[in-house]
Amino acid sequence: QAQARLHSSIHMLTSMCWDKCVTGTPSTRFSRSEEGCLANCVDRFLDTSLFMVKKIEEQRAQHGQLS
Amino acid sequence: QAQARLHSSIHMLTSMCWDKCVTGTPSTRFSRSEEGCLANCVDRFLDTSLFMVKKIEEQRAQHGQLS
Amino acid sequence: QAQARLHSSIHMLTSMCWDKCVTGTPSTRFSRSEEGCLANCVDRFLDTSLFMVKKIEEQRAQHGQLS
Amino acid sequence: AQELMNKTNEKCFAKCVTKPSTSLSGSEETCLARCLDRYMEAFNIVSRSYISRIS
Amino acid sequence: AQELMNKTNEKCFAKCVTKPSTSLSGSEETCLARCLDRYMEAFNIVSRSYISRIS
Amino acid sequence: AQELMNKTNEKCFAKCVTKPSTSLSGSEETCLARCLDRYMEAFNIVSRSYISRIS
Repeated sequence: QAQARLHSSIHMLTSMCWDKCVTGTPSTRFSRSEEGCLANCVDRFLDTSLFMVKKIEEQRAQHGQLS
Repeated sequence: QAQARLHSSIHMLTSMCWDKCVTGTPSTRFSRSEEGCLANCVDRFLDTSLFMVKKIEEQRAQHGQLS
Repeated sequence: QAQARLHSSIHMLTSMCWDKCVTGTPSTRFSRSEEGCLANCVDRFLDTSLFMVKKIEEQRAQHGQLS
Repeated sequence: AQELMNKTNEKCFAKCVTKPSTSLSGSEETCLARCLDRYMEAFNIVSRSYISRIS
Repeated sequence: AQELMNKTNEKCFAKCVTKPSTSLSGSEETCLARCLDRYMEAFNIVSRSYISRIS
Repeated sequence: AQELMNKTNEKCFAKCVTKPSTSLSGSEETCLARCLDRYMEAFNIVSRSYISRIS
């Protein structure tokens, strides 16, 4: 079941990063900018998730102080 | 279960109305036009559903008369 | 269950072919190019699936020869 | 039939109601009525093609 | 709450991180922080409208 | 593997067959063959990044 969740995450990320990074007609190899974008896409998406959690916890802490 | 359906509808509507109404880079507050669009989006979507049902019933009634 | 899979495929194909072929504001009838696009969309999608399978089998056969 | 209605509402709202305001305008309703007919027609074209291909 | 976070991450990453590079830039983080607040606000507006309409 | 093929077909049909006509043209087939290779490559890049990050 953890295996199924892992596969489903990889499919979702491949689909999302493909749409974001591969904008031209497919060629015999990725352009340098497509390759860089793909290589960084997963890490920045995971950074985004962590950043969002941190922001929400900051807001909760602030609200806690005010009450 | 009704609770789950309610939540799923709200998530679907938020996602759809976000894509339709929030077109620029996020700012510290919604622009007046974004806010108006969001406020009306759910009601017009529900109006659309009712309008479609009415049209289908009209067509059925017409076909009934012709046969 | 086969019935459910058939329906789900038809809904997926209708949605995909609609987005690809019907680009303007809906009129009282499809334009000639919209109609041609819709009529061919399902067959070319199924051709695409077959073409992809053939390519993958060719690549497997080549890798088999090399090893 | 429920899934067809859901898809039709979603596609036609996307196409016809681009800036939701305080009520549906006449031109939005005209667009929605035509869109409903065209989506049903597209569904029929796709169904026929798919069934004749896989038979 | 999990689904709301997943949707927020997906929408805000799509809007704010258009060319993923070797780290999140300051302007990407500013965009993400604002996007988080706006998506939550949109969720609240939509929830209120929907619940008042179906009640 | 089935889900990977479904996604590849969907993405490559979207990219390579923009105006479906009475048969796949030579240039559409070239595009599809390259797209298949690139999507598999993207899948491998994403899998490596994701697995190394969560390990």
